[in-house]
This record gives sequence, C-alpha cells and structure tokens, in this order.
Amino acid sequence: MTSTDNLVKDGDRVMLKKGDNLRVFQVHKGREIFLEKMKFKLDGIIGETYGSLFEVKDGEMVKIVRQIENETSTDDKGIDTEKDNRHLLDQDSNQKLKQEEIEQMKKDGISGAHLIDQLIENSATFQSKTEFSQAKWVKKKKKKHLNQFTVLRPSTRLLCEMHWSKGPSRICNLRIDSLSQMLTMGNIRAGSTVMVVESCLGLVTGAVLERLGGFGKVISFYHGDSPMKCNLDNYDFSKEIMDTLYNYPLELVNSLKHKTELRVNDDVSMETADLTDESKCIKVEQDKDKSDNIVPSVENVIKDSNVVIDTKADVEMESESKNESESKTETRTESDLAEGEGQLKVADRSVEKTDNREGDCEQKTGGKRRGKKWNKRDNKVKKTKERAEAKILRAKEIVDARRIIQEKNVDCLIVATKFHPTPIVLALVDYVNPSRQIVVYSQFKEALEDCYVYLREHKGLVNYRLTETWLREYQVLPNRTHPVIQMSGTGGYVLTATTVVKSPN
Amino acid sequence: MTSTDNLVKDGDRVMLKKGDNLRVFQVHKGREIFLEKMKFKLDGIIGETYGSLFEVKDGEMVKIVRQIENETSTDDKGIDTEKDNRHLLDQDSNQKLKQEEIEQMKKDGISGAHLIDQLIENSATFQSKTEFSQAKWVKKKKKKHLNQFTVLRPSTRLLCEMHWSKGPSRICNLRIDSLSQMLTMGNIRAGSTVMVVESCLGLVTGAVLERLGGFGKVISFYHGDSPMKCNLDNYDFSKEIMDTLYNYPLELVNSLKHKTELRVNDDVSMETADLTDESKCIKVEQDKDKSDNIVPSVENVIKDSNVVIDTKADVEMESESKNESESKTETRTESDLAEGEGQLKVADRSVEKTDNREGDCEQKTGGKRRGKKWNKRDNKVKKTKERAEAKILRAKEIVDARRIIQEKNVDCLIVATKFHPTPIVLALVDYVNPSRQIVVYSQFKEALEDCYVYLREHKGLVNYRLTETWLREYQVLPNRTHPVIQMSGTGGYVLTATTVVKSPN
Amino acid sequence: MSFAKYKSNIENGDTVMLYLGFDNMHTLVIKDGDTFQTRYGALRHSHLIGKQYGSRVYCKKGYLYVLHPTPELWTVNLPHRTQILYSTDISFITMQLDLRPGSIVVESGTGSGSLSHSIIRTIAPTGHLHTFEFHDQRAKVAAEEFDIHGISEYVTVTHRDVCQDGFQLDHIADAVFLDLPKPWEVIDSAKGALKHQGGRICSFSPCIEQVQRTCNTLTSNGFVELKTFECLLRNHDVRTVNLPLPDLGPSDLVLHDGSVTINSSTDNGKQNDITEETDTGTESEKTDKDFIDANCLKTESEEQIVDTSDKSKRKIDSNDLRDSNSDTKRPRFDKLKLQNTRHDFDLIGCKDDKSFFFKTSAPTLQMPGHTGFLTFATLYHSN
Amino acid sequence: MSFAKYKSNIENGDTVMLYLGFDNMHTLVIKDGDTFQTRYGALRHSHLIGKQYGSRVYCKKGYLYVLHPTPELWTVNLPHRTQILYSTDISFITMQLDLRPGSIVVESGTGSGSLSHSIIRTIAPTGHLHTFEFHDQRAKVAAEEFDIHGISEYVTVTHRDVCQDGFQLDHIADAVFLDLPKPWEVIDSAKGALKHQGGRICSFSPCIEQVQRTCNTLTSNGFVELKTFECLLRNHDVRTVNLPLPDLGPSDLVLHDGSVTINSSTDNGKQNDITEETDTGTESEKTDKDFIDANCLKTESEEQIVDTSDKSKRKIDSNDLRDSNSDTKRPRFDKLKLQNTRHDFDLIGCKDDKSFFFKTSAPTLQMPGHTGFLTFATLYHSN
Repeated sequence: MTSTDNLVKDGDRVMLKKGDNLRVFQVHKGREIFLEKMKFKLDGIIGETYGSLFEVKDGEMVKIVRQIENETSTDDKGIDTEKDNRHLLDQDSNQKLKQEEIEQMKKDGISGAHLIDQLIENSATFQSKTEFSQAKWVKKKKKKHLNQFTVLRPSTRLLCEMHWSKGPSRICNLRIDSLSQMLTMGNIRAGSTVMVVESCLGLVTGAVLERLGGFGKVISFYHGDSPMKCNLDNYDFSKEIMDTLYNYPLELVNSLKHKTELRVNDDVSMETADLTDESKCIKVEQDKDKSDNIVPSVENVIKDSNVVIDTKADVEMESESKNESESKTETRTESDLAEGEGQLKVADRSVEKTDNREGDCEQKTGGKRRGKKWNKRDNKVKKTKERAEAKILRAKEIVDARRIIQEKNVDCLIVATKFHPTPIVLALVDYVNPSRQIVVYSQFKEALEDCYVYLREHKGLVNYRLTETWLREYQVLPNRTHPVIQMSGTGGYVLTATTVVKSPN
Repeated sequence: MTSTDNLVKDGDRVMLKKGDNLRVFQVHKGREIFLEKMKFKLDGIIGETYGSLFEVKDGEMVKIVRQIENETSTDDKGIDTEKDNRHLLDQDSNQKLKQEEIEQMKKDGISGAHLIDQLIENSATFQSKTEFSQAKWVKKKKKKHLNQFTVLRPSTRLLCEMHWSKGPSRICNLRIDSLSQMLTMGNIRAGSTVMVVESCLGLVTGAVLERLGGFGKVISFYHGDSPMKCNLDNYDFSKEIMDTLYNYPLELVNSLKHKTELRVNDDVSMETADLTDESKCIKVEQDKDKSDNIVPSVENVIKDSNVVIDTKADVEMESESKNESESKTETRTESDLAEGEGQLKVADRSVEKTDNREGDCEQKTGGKRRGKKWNKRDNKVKKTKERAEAKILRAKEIVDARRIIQEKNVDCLIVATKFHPTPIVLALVDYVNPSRQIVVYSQFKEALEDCYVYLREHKGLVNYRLTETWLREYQVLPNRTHPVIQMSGTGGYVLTATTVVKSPN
Repeated sequence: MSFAKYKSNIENGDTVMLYLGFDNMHTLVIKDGDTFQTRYGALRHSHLIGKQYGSRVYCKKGYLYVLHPTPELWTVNLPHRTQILYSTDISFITMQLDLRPGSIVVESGTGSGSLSHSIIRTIAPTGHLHTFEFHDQRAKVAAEEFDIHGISEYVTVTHRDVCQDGFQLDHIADAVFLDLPKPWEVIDSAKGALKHQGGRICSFSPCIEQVQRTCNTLTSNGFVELKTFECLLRNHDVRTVNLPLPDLGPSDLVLHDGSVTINSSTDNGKQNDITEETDTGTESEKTDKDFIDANCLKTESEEQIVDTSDKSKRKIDSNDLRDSNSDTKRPRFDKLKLQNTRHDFDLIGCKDDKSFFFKTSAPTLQMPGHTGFLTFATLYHSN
Repeated sequence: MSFAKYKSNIENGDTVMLYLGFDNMHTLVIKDGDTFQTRYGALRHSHLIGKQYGSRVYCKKGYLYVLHPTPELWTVNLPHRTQILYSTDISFITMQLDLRPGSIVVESGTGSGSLSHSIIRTIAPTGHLHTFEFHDQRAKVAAEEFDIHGISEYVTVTHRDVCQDGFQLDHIADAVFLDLPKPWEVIDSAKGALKHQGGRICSFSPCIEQVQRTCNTLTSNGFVELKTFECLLRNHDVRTVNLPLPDLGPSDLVLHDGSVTINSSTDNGKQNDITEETDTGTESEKTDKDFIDANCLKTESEEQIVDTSDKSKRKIDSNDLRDSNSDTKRPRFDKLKLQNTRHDFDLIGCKDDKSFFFKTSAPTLQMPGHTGFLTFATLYHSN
C-alpha cells in the first residue's frame, strides 16, 4: 500500500474495473479467470503499474493507452438533437451483423476498436444519425463490446461499490455514504482501539483496518462461524495491518462482564510437538480485584503447545510471538488433531468453522491458495498442520482480544450487523472509554430507535444523533446536466452518541 | 372565480403577497388593516384588477406599475464577484441612517424607491461594491423596505403556502406537494361525492371544494366543535360551491352503520314562527330492510319549525328549500331559543359549538361580519335569529349528509387529521363505492402503517401505496444555479388504495 | 364515456383497467365478442359487460379485478409514444397551475396524452384544453383516444410545431404547460395565449440548461415569481421484519470436567437470517427483492394478502413456542413483562427471546432520482 | 496535542469541548487561572485540569460535560472565517479520496480549517497535508490553530493564490481537494501535484455552472471516471407520539325521553391534541418545535433524559387509568387483548382506549437542502 511500490505482482489481489462493473481477482501466473463471458489470463498485468488500462486480446491482457474522452466536442449539440430524435425509432434491429457473428469475432480475438468499426459498417442507420447521436451510439457500443479493464488496487471505496452493485442486501444495504459517515463520526484514526461488530462481508472491518493503517487495534466480533478474515482477503492488507486485527466470538461477549482472565499456556520453545502431549491451556481466572460477586474459576486445557503469554505484555510483542509459533508447528497430523479436539471447546468451535469458511473462499477464488502448489497428499498434511496452528492462534487471539476489551480502553464501538443491535451495544458500550464515539448502523430505523431508547435508559452517553444521508448523483454533460434518473431510496441509518463518565446518580 | 369577473370588490377576501409572505384580508371600505408593522386601508384596491401591484403610501394602497426584473443584466458576474467577496466584511453597520430615522421616513409616507435612494446615499460602502454586489444589496433592501403588495384571489395553492409558512404543525405538516398528490390520487373531480375528514384548517376541504367547482358533494366530518365553515371563509367560495358542502359530526359516525334514517320535520310555510311552538323533528328510524339486529327507534323533536324534507328528494332541491327557510325565521328571540334547547340534542350541540367557533373567526377578522353594520341591540336580536336558523340548518345538514353517506355512493374518502386515522378509515371505507380511491394522509408514517395493516384485515381494497414526496426547490440564477440551501425534511405521508367489491370468501 | 365520469357498471365500448396485481395491469376497450389473454387465462369481453366496476372476475387460473379507468391508472398503462409525465409530477403541476373546473389550459406537446387526461379530468365540465403536438401521427392517435374515452368535448388537439408557428390563441387561457426541448421559443406566444388578466405557466425540462434559458426568457417576458422544483416520489414497502437477537453466550462460564463449556446455541443458522414479510405481495416475477422498481405501484391481489398474513401469523406463533429453556442465558426482551419494563421499550415492536419483530415501511431500494425540473411562473395582468 | 491522539486526562493547554446540550457547545483552550462563563455559571479552567475527558463538571446552576476534541466537534464549534464544510460532506470526501494513514493530500483553500482537521486526523501519523490559502490572515490563523492543536507536524500551510501561482508541487500527492470559486484554473497545476502513478481529485462547488466548467477542464486534462454527487444529512428526531383516537360516538343511538341522546364524550379538548415527547431534549431555547434547525446536532444532558422519560411514563400510566367506563362505546384497540388479535397489529406501537402511542423518528422539518456539489475524478498514471 506504500506509494513507491506501485507495480502489480504475482499473488496480488487486483480489481478489474469496466465501467461500473468491479471484480476482485488474485493474480496467478498462467491461471485463467472468467469474466464478462470471457476466459483470459492476467499474466499481462504483472509488472505493470496499477491504474493501467488493458484490453483482452486472444485470452491475454494487453496494455493499451488510455485516450482522453472528449465530451466537449459534442458541446451545444444536445439540445438540437433531442428535437430531432422525434423521427427516430430504435435502430438496433438494423444491425446486419448477428449476435453470433459478433461473438465469433470476439472469440477470434478481434480488437475492440476494430469490432466497433465493423458494427458501424454494418449498421443500416448509423450514417443517418446526427453527429451527437453517432457519438452516443459509439459510446454505447464501446461500453458493450470493448473488453477494456482498468487494473486497480482494492480499497474500501471500490469494494463498497462492488458489493453494492452486486446486491446491497448482502452488506445490509450499507451504502458508501453511510459507511463514510460511520468512519468519520466514529473518529476512526491511526492509534485507536476499535471494536467492530458487523455482518457486511468484512467491509466495515476492512474500512476500519484501512483507516488505522497498521496503527492501533481492531477487535472484530464474529457470530458463530464467520470470523472476518476470509472476507478481508479482498483488501490484500499488508501483514502490518492484519496484525492489528483480533477476532472475538460474539458468544463470549456476555462472559466479558465477569472480569475473568483467559490465559493461553503455550510454550514458545516447542518444535515438533505432538498435539495430544502438548499442554496448552486457556485459563479463565477471576480478577479478584474488581469482581465482587462469585464467579467460578475455570480452566481449559488445550494440549497443543504451551506458550505462556504474559498478559501484561505489549501487544506488538504478542503478535511477534504469534508469528513465531505460526512457523513452528509444522509436522502435526490430522489424527493428532482429532484427539486434541475433545477438550478444546472454546477455541475449537470457532477454528473449525473458520476453516469451513476459508474453504468457501477457496472455491470462489478458484480452489487454490495464494502462490502455493502442492500435490494432494502434501496438501493434506500441510493443511492439517495449518489447521492446528490456526487453532492455537485463534485461541490466543481470543485471549488477547478479551484482555484488550477488558482493559476498558476502547476508543470506538462500531456495530453494523444483521442482528438486532441493541443487545450487542448494551453488552459492549461499557468497555468504551469516556468521551469516545459509538456508531450503530442498521438498515432499519426501528432497530436504531429501539437501541436509542435502551441506551438512554442505560445512561453514560450524550450527543445522540439518528441520521440518514441522501446521495444524489448528477449527470454533468453539455446541455444534458441533471440528477441521474435512478437513485438509491435507502442507504441505511446511523445512530451515534458520545460516551461520558457514568455519574453515580 | 369566473374569469370575466376579475376586479376586486368591497367584501372580497383578498390575499396580499409580498415576497413569500402571504396574508388574507377582507376588503372593507374605510377599514384599516395592520400588516408588516403598518396600518393602512385597502380602499385603493377596490375596482382594480386582481394581480395588480400596490404600494402602501400614506396609509393607502396605491397602484404601481410592475417592473420587469432584469436578472440577466448580472450575467456572468456571479463568479467573478464571489472571489472578490473575500475582502468584504459585513457592511450593514456602515449605514449612516439609523433604524428610527428609516421608520420615521416610512411613517412620513416616503415612497419605497425614494427610501432606497436615501439608503444608498447614506451607505459608506455602496460605491466600493462591485456592480453585482450593488444589485444584490439593492434587491435585499427593496425586499426589506418596499411595501409593495400584489393583490391576489385566494386559492388552495396560495392558502397552503400561507399556512405552511406560518407553521406547518397547524396543518399537520401537510406540504403542498403532498396535498397535490392526495387530490390527484383521489381522482377528485367535478361531479364526485367526497368524504373529507381533516384537521388542516379547512385546507383539504377547501381544496376538494375547489376541484369540484360546484359540481358534486363534499361531506366534511367535524370533530365536536369545529365544522370547517369558518376556515373556509378564506377561500371566498361562491354560493354555488358552498352549497355542495355538507357537514357531519364525527361522533355520529359509528351510528351510521345501523341503517337508520334521521329526518328533519320542518314546515316551509312557517313565517314568524316561535321557537318553542314550532315542531321540528329529527327522526331516527331503523331501516328495517337491512338491519337484522334490534336497534331502538328514536325520535328527536326539535321545536323550531316543521319543514318535512322528503328523504328521497334531490339534493339541489333541498339546498333551495334550505335557503328559503334561512330567510324566513327572522323574528325569534334569544329566550325562545333557550326554551327550545332542552330537547335539541343532536343538532344543538354542534350548532352551539359552531357559533363559538364563528365568534373566533369574527375576532380574527376584526369583529365584524362581512358588509353589514348594526347597532348592538339589533345585532343581538339578529344574531339570536341567525343562531336559531343555523341550528335548523345544521340539523338538516346532518340529516342530509347522513342520507348521502348511507346511500353508499361515495366516490372518495380523504382523511388528513390529527387523530389516528385507522378508526376513521375503518368506519367510513364501506360507504365508498367499489373501484374508487381512498386517500389517507398523516404526518406520521407509523399511523399509516397501522392503517394499512387494519385495512388489509378489513379487506375490500387493492392497489395499496404508502408514499412520500420530496420537494426540492432550485435557485436558477446566472452562474448561481443550485438547489436551495434549506429544504423541508418532511411533508407527510400518503396511503392510497382502491376499493373493490368485497367478495364473500 | 368511461373517463368522463364514474359509472357503476361496465358497458360495451368502455375502457376498463384489469388489475392482476401491482405491476400487472392492462387497459382494455370492451368489445363484445372479443377475448383477452391474461396470465390467469382467457377473458371474454362479454363476460365483463354489465359487471359492476371493482368486481372480482375469475379466469381459469386465477382472478383479477376490473377497475374503473382513472387518469392515474391510464398513466401507468397507456401505450408510450413518447416519454411521459407520471402522476407525481402531474399532481404538482395541476396544483401549481391552479387548475379546477372551468380552467382554460394550453398544453404542448401532447405526447402520449398522459398529462392531457389528467388536465381534462380536473377542468371538466366547464373548462377546455388546447393541446398541441408537432408529430402528426401522435396528434391523431391522441385525438382518437380522447374520443374513445368520451372526453373529446373538453379538448382540442392541434397538430402544429408551436416553436415555429406559435399557439395562435388570443388571450383565452388561464394556464400554459410546456414540455418542449426549447421552451424559450414559445414563451412569447404563450404570453399571448394567456388571458389579459394573467395566468400561470409551467415548463417541464429534464436538463438544467433548458431551465436556465427558460427562466431568462420568462423573466424578460414579464413573468414573475419564478420557482423551479423537483418533485420525487418515494414508495414505502410495508413489511414485518424479524431481526434476530444475537447469541452473546452465557454471562458466566460453566466449569465442566476441567474445560470451559459454553452453552452452544441451538441451531441458529436459519433463524439468524432476517425474515422479511413483504406485505405488498410476493408475485412470481419478483425474483430479486433488492431491485424493485420504485416507479412501479406495488400491490397484491386479495388472495395474496390473506396468504401473507397467515404465514406471518404462523411464523410468530412458532417463535413464541420455540425453545424457551435458554431463557436464563440471554438478555430478556420479553414483551409480556410489560409491567416490569418501561412502556417506551414497547412502542416500536415486539420482542421474544430470539427476535425483535416490527413493522417497517422501508423505502424501496431504487427510487426515481429525476424526472424533470418544473419551472412555474406567474404572468400578472398588464395595465 | 489534544487533537493528535486520545488522552485520558485534561492538561493545561489542551483544547477541550464543553458540552452543555446539543446546540450549546463551546471550545476552550485550558489556561490555568482563567475562567470561562457558561450559562450554568462560571467555570474555572483549573477546575478542569486533571479531570478525565468525558467527566461531568458542575457549575453553580447546572452541569456540563467536558469532552475530548475531535475534528467533528471542532467543525461545529470552530470560529468561522469563511463558509465551512460540515462533517457530512467531509466524510464522503475522505472516503472518495481514499484517504488513510500515509496519504499525501493537497487542499485549497484552507478556509476555516474545518476539512483540514479532518484530513489530518485520517492521514496521520505517516501522511501529510499541504494546504493553500490566498487570504493572508486566514492562513496565519489556521497555522496557529494547527499548532495549538498539536497537529502542525502533519500539515504545511502556504499563503498563496493558487489560481495565479499554482501549487508548485512536483508529483507528490495522492489526492487533491479544491474549494475554489474557479477550480478549473488550477486543474492543470493539480495534475502536476498528483503522483506520477495517479490519484484522486475532488472539487466542491455550490453552483452547477462551476461544476460544468470544472468537469470540462478535468476531462480535457485526462481525468476520468468523473462523478458528481450531493450528499445531504437528514436528522431524525426520536420521540414518542400519542395520537388520539377520534370519538366516533356510540354505534347505537340511545332513546332518552323522546330525544336522541348521544353519549357526549368526556372533555377531549386537551387529550385530543397530539402529545409529542421530543426525546432529544427540551432545551429552553427551543421555543418553536416546528423550526428546529436540522443542521444542528440535537441532544440532551443526562438530567433532561431522565425528566423526559419520567414524564412520558407518567402520561402513559395516567392514560391507562383514566375513564374506562366508556369502553363499550369505542372501537377496541386494547393492547392487552393481544391474544385475541393478530400480532401484526401490535408491531408498531401501543393502543389504549384513547390513544395510539408509538415511537417515531420523524425527520426534522427543516434539513439542509444543498451544501455543494462534490465532483470526484481519477487521474491514472501516464505511460
């Protein structure tokens, strides 16, 4: 994401943009992708600058020079032509080339410009059109037939546009302007600790990670089986940024209020360890200083490894040790794993489900993991090991995230889920520092009204606002300037409030 | 309201418009009105054409020639000036004339144009302004100091604008675009029979009457003490139009479903009748053909007169006889009236309250009735008589309205009240013909959601729509074209549906 | 005849509206002996004659309603010969032009007659519409339609290019409506058409450049009180939403033979998806709820209403019954605990242990973003 | 320092926000020894030092909250030297320009620094803002503010008329923001300021004519993917509405010694007015509910919340108790008869015999109608 490093590399996730159509692909030398009814390889973009324009030719991406559109040439022609349109009927049926012929030419690798020429030649009516109509016609045909893609780095803006155009219900109708309000009203910035509860395909988590830029911490709450990592792949975040992400399961949220401490015992020095023999523990200990009521002290022994993380350690330190452990648990087998499972309840569940989820992702991106190839047997062994690693990591992550939350030093809570937000907000709001922002999004105003009423009862907040933004796009063309004909009726609602120190009365 | 008759007459209600400020006044020769901190007479407008422009000079309205604004003269200057404004501070404090001096000049009857000249002369900074700024400054001053009014005929459009600008809550936030949707979606047109339940200061009733133009019938439902007549005065409707109006009390709505018949016994031939002796009856009889359950047959004897109205008679006939009776009950005294009151329950109540309400109106319009002057004693006698007359009329009107409703031949139901609309709509919807429109307005969407749910349960309707309209105004000026800076956030919601023949299943 | 005034029963020659569901309406001129194909099967015209407007009519595979024509139903069902004005703009234009019975109105162009029908409805029986169309065929078809609809006595259709030849009307009109690419070319002529006492004018233009030029010309022709508006329709979709409550787990961790056992939530997979009951019909065409055209009227046949209601009731009932043994582990939002909670909490919807149910009328995802700019102005009498 | 990052306690020299209620906020630079006058009485700065941000602070006549500064609070409280951009537009601009830590941004003009603060917040600690202001004094004051706010290391303020002299930046920026009367004059220079690899640009203009000209210039300079937006804030006012049910009288007329007696309703005069509890505070300034400025943030101090809630509760309670002897005469909308009615009826609000209560979040009557047009475009790397 640094500015000097602006060339497409093998393994990068890139966005291909054609008009308003956006898709993410991972670059793999020699692999074909399928897009807009065409199969082609992305090899041609490797080593080229992000922002370049390519055309698909003979199944390959060929870089082409971007031409300056000269809209001004049609200046003042709009009005004259509109009047003359009265005598025109829809002329598309006057195209002598059949659809199959056009498709065949495309398969034969005709260049887009050449195809357009063919279309003009075979149009019965092109010459009878006014200059303005001709220009309009060519533009329309270009949009349809020119297979030109701009290669872009993924960003929150582009991913939000992509998801929105694919179907806003998948991201809870979260429109880009609403998302932008959330980030601003939440005062999201480098160095912050942000709790995110979302079910918008990772869009909100990714947006927060982007705005933190590797500085700070994001605690992402996941429902049962969907930690956000898979969805975040699209962002192609650097390791520095991904290291600021912690995942925490929603089903352990209520338990947070008993100031217990989960601890992972994990021996850093362990190398070729056997799953069944290692002693890795998650200890849940009551924080006796703060909690007056009696909470059972529990301990969960996970026999994977025995790294003991000092709960007072700095977080940056932690992520380092995490990475070390990642590279050290390589030789475990699947059977080992199975034996270990019976006792690993907290971590296990989420890890298992994560794996499934990652499987889904793989299918989508072509059934292969980035930049690696194994034969099937090796793959199986490695995967087992990875899964075991992931389990430990996840367990540690839960412990880490729990500790961060319980420090009550959170700077922002952002909620944007398919669930009713009130219980989530009420359960988490007290972990947010005073004089900070909470931001609750919902596609239903009623849900936020309810949340608002409960928060008022809960107290400890001021400066409530329940807002909606309208987004109106304009077509700005000579003599044809007006708001666009269709607009989005709703992009969701946002409730914001500022935390304050709870007063005794 | 006819086009040939376009001169202001003594007794007319006129609207005075200055910018967006609109007010209704009744023209009375010699009487002063108070507007914009000035006292002046309207005598000068009598005999002049509607649409003329007048200036207040020495307490009189003096007709002036309307000048063509030449906005185009500032063409292309907008942009240049905006840049130069950076060096300007607010210059109003540089006016050497004090506010009192200005007010005195106004009292002394200075013409607006002359006053502006004075202001320019005494401005320390006028000359240093750009041409564009000067034009803007003069326009602003003119708006403030020129007491120029356009004299207009009242219309729904202008009255809606007037009420809206005075405070939309008084008309349930009914914005002009919402009102316009209601009239159109209700298919309101000449010849229709329309039921109107509103509490928007008569705006909806007036709008419907205007659209019926004297053809058809409007049944206006009033809550307890507020028939719409008083509010309708502003419209200055012709007698032909007012004759299409029937008033019916909301508190007799539930009783409609028992197909009873109220009858007024009223002798047309009576002249100098004594209230206590006359026998005027409202009979409530059970319609035995249709009602299976036992409903008590009731009879209300009103001893005012004894006109018997044949319930089968044509409505136009009725209004004629009504008008006759109006001119025949002239000599009754207040004491007579008092004696009559004990037995007049249905009609009485509403009449009494109507009188109070009319009293309010009188105060507002200056304590005098249009075009008539009496000494106080005469006034009292006449008033008593009038009240008695009104009682009979009201009673008859209720009977008439009841009959019209019970014919179940209504073409539209329009509801726009401060009450929850659901009970009203459910009680009245079955009196509407099949294949007609019902229109329910509310400033609260929730009220319409509720209404919608109940109507669906009630059945007999299709083609539901719950809509809101957005109204966006644009400033169109050379190089300064944009939507206006403030807009209305809500103009209310409209629920419409189409009645169908209720099917047995 | 059918457009001129309401009548109760269908006669031969009437134009009627067949209502099969919200985005499935047809307009039909009754011609004894003809047959019309609907998606519910064939419909013999003769079957409709004599029927009361608003009746339910059965075909083989379903039923429909036969509705009385109105300008609004005509607008959504008319054959498009041009871009047309829809009821939202029409309503506002009618109000702003002060139209009422008796008004004399000038319109150009006639187009597909959408606005014309609405104007005639409002100004009849004592007013008149002079409508101008520069396209010969369109003018003819419009005149025919007015005739079939029984409203030709209220309208004069003229085939003329008014930009070139003007209205040729001598101070007879109360209002002028312009829907032309170059409205400024006819402002002067429009002024001549308006009564000496003055009147109102409206110009509809899709682009702001046209508005700017029109405003200039209006002003220099002595029109005042110029106002330019956009009026946009926002349809709301009433539906019941079932928003799942999240499983935030137990508030205390349970010690279970040495390991932490959390009460794994009962299968939430399905229940955790938002259930939305679109009240306004679930027609078979409506495959993608996300892209319901906001321009369309949404509705349902009565049968569908019943279906939806029953479904919704069943769903809620089953929710009420389902596993309530997990009560202690979840935050309580129990509706029936009304007495113990603030009333405020209960003024939005209903909650049970798993869900927050409420009615909402969410705006449709797509709505009209622009139809055109409506510029209104007044011409006051010239002294 | 206070704008650079969150800190927990107030120190001398900090800029703090005093929150007295929604439309009553002040910004204050803590200076030990000074005193600040609020409407609740005097506040000694020394009293604030060491206090935790977010604390409630008592004055003689009431209390307030002392809040940590944020760019958003600054935007609504800053001293206006020019028209400023508000958070709604700022949010959208930040997103559309792809701003994040590390971004190099060019801004012209600085104006009152409203947007500048927000940009700096987003691009720190590794990015930089180059902001240009043609008004000498404004540039100086802005630079001073950045210094006081502890963010001067992230920003370079230059006093220059960029229309004449350009940005003089050589391909260093990721994004350019223009708020100028003639943005087209600097497009070329902006292109030179953007990195060779390309970047994003935004131009904010109040009038469409500026937008048109800017778009032309952007296109001819090779910028692509031009998009022009308006982004408008709509505030919703959450409140409890008590909509009275109408008295439609008895369904049967009662015979009473020869005359019709209808059950005259108990005094409805007061109860029939709509009761609205504006949840978001009832401040003393707010005399006319109809004209609440939608630009303003609405809120309440905690005390007021309690008051309102209590009032609302009491009102509903008394409604529950009042004359229920007229039950038989009115349509029943009884909430407690839940079992007998459809659930659907109960998913909006509560009904008793007299009223329909519900929560609504009605849009404020006035809302921003226009701030400016935001035109965005991309410049791709030149081969």
